[in-house]
Amino acid sequence: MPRVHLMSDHRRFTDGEAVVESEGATVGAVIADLEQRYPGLGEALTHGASAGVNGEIHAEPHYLEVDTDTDIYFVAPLTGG
Amino acid sequence: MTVAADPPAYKWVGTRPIRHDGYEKVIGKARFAADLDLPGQLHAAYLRSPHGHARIVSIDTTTAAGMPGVKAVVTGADFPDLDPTDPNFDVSVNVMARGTVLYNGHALAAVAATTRAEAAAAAAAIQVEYELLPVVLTLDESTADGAPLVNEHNVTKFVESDGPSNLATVNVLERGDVDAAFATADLVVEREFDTAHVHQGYIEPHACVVDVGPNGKADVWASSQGHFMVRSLTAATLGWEPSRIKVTPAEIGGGFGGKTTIYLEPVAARLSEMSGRPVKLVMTREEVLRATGPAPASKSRVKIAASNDGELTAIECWFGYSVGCTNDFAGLIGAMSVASYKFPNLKLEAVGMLTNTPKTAAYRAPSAPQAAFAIESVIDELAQSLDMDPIGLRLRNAVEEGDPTAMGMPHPRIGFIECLEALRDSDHYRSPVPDGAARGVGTGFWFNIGEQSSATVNLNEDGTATVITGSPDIGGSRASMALMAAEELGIDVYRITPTVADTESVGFTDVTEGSRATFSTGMAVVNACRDLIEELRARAATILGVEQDAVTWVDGAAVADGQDPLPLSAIAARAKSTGGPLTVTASLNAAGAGPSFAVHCCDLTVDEETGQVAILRYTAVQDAGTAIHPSYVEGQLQGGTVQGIGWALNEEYVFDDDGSLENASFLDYRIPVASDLPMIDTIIVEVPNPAHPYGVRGVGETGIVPPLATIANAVARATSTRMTSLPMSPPKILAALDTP
Amino acid sequence: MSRTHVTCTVNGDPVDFLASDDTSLLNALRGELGLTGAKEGCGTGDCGACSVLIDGRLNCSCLVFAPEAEGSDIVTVEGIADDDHLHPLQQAFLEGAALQCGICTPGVLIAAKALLDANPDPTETEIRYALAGNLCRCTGYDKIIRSVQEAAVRLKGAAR
Amino acid sequence: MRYAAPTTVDEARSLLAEHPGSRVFAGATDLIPQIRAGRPAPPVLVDLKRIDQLMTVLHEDGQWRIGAATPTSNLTRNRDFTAMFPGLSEAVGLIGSDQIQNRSSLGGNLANASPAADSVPAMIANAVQAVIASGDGTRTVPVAEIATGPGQTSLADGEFIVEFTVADPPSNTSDAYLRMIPRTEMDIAIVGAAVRLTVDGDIVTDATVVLGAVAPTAVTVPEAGAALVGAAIDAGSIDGSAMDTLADAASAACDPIDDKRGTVAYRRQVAGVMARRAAAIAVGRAQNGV
Repeated sequence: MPRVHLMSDHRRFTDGEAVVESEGATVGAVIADLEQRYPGLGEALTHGASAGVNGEIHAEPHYLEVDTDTDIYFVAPLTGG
Repeated sequence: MTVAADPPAYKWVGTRPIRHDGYEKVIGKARFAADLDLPGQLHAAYLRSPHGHARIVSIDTTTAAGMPGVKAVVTGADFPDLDPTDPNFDVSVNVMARGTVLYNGHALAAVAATTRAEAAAAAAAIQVEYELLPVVLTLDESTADGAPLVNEHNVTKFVESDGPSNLATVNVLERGDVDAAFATADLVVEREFDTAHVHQGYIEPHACVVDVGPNGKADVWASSQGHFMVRSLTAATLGWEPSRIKVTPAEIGGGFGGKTTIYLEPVAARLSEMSGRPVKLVMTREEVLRATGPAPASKSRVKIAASNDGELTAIECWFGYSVGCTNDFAGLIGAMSVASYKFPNLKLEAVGMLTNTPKTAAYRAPSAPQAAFAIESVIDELAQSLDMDPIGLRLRNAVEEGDPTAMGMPHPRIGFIECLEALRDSDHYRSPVPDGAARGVGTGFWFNIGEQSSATVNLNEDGTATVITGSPDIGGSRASMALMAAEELGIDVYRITPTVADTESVGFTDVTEGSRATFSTGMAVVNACRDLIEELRARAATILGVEQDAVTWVDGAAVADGQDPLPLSAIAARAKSTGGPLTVTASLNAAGAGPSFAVHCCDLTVDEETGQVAILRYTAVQDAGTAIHPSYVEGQLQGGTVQGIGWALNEEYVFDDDGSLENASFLDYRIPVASDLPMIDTIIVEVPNPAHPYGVRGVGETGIVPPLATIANAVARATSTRMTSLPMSPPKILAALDTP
Repeated sequence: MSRTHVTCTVNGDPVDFLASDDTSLLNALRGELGLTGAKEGCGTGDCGACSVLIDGRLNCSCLVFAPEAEGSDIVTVEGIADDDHLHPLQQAFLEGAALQCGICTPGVLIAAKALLDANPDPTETEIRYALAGNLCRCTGYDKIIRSVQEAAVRLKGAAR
Repeated sequence: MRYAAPTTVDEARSLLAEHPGSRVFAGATDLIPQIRAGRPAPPVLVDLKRIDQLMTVLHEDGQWRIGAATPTSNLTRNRDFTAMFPGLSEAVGLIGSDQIQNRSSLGGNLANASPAADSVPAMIANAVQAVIASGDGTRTVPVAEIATGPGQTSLADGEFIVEFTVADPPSNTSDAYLRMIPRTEMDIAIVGAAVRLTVDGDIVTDATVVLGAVAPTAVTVPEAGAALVGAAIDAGSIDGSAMDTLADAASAACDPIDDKRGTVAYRRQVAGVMARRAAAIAVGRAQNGV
């Protein structure tokens, strides 16, 4: 199962857990799964989070495919100057 | 100088041709937004708030509307009110105040007239009744118990909140157990720091010309870092569909992050719509300083633990940023990511607080310089306490590929260690510190970003190629696009014309920000060129009478066994007979931006009787991945460095009690002048980014991150006094030296 | 607002224009004469982007009232190249990557020309002080200074 | 607003008399920013640069006559003037960039009455006199009597400065001007210090110390000058205790403000530093006949 690494800001939904396992073949599916188990988390991850997958940060990762041993790091959105 | 472990054999990439847009710029013909005049054009001017925070009780434009030459007047009532949850809400209210002015300088009306002087006179004649509200200027005022509300529409992001507050954003990152680590540490250093608001300081004031035709479509010529951004934000502010607007990018006279948003275009558009005439709107320098930019002021606390042999074991930081009057500053995560060492225990917290000061904007690596100033100062103090070489301490702890970032995910291939080693081995670092001077070292990190880019490559009938992108060129990116295209196609770089096209002539492209243009747009160019080569091989196969698989592309020509090479120009000349125009477009949403590290070193003297700092020698080392055009890579390093020097030494916003900016001019907002500086030596380290076809990381932002601490660290060693407050202006240094 | 008829020479050409008495020479050059090479970065003489030569002397054209130009000989960035050849400063700036955004470049070129006209062999320090009135925010000045040095060498070579 | 360029002093006088509230200008380096910042525009802008007398620098009969509208770069480029008044030349050479110095003038720098005007302390230290067009004639007053406060002068309506006169300095006399600014160029002085002194062998026999930017107007500090008179010079350096007294007197004479450019404490402390350093330069020049 993909492992989801949460920022501290999002751990309030998981009772403080920093890493949770999840189901899903895409980041969007993972988020939907998390919303079921941790109400509010899916919404928080959909708006205002980017996802780091395989060393690359994706600003809009919804359809990004993941497999069972993928680590997904949800982070605050990045910007630049 | 360039340090590369294994220099790749490129023909064009890494060379230094004269930039394609340079000629127009040295003869004075390059067209910036303020250089354009349209027939029948009006000039516009703003009325801006003289108060730091006030309710607008009434605005009476009657007198102004009747003044000589006046053709149109707009106020907030002429723009739709967006829902406060709309992502463009903050931009919209900054463009034109609705109901409340949130800072001194906030626009609340504008006038279009036959001349600029008439417009300004009429704007000044608009009568406004204000109900003054409490002004919150500093982070401390904003966080104080019972602090007045800066912006009634602010809803805190990322944490649960119960109604409006001054808290904009909270980000927290943690791993391990910092408390336990501090409890058992050999050595702990903790310091508090603060920095002032600073401005990006581009020399070109914001400018645009907008012509709304009778069909309701708007032609916009604007100076910005992204004309598709101008289109979407202008449309959102006007309540229009973006496709009603065509934005043509003018040459841009510097941005540094400050032109990643809009101020003028919806105002000029509405005035043009109302008057039926083109409207030109150009800010004065005073307006630029009062009402655009700046970068946030900050306060921070940094505590780091180390073992006696120099292992960094824990870091705990709090960073506070005053993000201005609205809550759309998205840079705070950057603040917390500059802790580029293998801390097993880490707790980083960053908060954004609202203040009645101008809405902030990105400035190169937004939020990172303030944080690096604090962290790298403490690291330096640890090195002093441990009697370790400052580079040695950093090398002992520097992150490398696979180590976790502050956010947890592992670093990809990065070049921090290579940068540290390059400085350690440099002539500068190996030379003795001059008598009476002191040396400081500091480092910086920035993610860089990817985002969306498009490119079209048209092969012309004469065998030249036009490379069309949507990335405004701020610092030489057109030359980089041409170099990558020349490398791919195998033709002379001067046979390529790189251009930046309007929003109707090239695919959507995100803003030139995040050091992304050469990375992402460059990748789109490379992809387009590779598609073009496929097409050229097919055409060559037709001409040569062979299968496409039998044709390879070698050094600008199609090659098939037993036949003379068929050069690109020959294929181009036969485009019509082989299938028609040779044109290819590529678009992408780039991931895999390569993080970039920089290591700086500075020798300086401090006049202990006046507090004045003189910089004698400066070296900036940075990992570029691959330097496509080394001269412009050096230029980015040098420019970022000098902006950082200004930030460190003399730049600051000085507000009076009502939030009026007292130094809204280049006389008193003191950016460095040529005589303040030595040459800025550069060392380009090349650790290629595996996610880019030429290994590009992007170089625009990281260079501004290290100088603040680099200079503070040198000052600390020169005077035995650690400066924790920026700018380190002469009065502040002298006061610190006199404080026992 | 009174207006004044001004007759002067710009880049070798006799010109005349009508200018509001309160307008700057910079506005007149850009607006009346269409010479938009000189830029307004500040309007208060603090950035040098509007630099021009008036009777051979370096000036901020934003700090000159347009009517003051009567009878004067003005050179702008548009006028420093020969018909076929860039001025050695322009060529050195291109080769030395001394410009990034390019907004300060016209003023810097004019100030550098004023320097080299008066002092063909300036030291680095003299160049830095001569250009202290020209703000550049992109380059950190390094490549500008080097390009002025290079142009000075070439001009001396050409003069021999 | 109307622009006028008279060619005689009398013509300028008439314009000012006929159009009350009008302004004379030379370089306009302060006037234009003031108008941009919203200062009321005068009815007539009287450009003084077409009047020959105001654009002339003459050295005759042991004195210099400097036209009030002459660009300061004409002074810094004048080798004879710079040799005789190196400190005054230094001071005018600090008024802004090269661009500004091709416009700025002694008359404008003085009449604008900025407490931080660089040329003013150096003019006062050298006892420069201002010749003022007044009524139908002229009156001559010491430069020190022109500025009365920030932006305020003793010039009556319709009066303007025509030229400055300054006598050649006695032998073994020289001057120096130093200022403190945060950058190296393009700033307004936080502190300025002019010192003129005369030496006789290894003794200072006369000294004048004038400070700028530390009070509403430039201030002469007699106690600072007195501290140097009689001081011994050893290997080119003035006796340290005399220099300490000088510095203390300079600091004590300050009546500065806190503003965006500097603090009271900073100005006071650095005034002593600048005065001491300027004196050290001036004594070297006086001894070496520079």
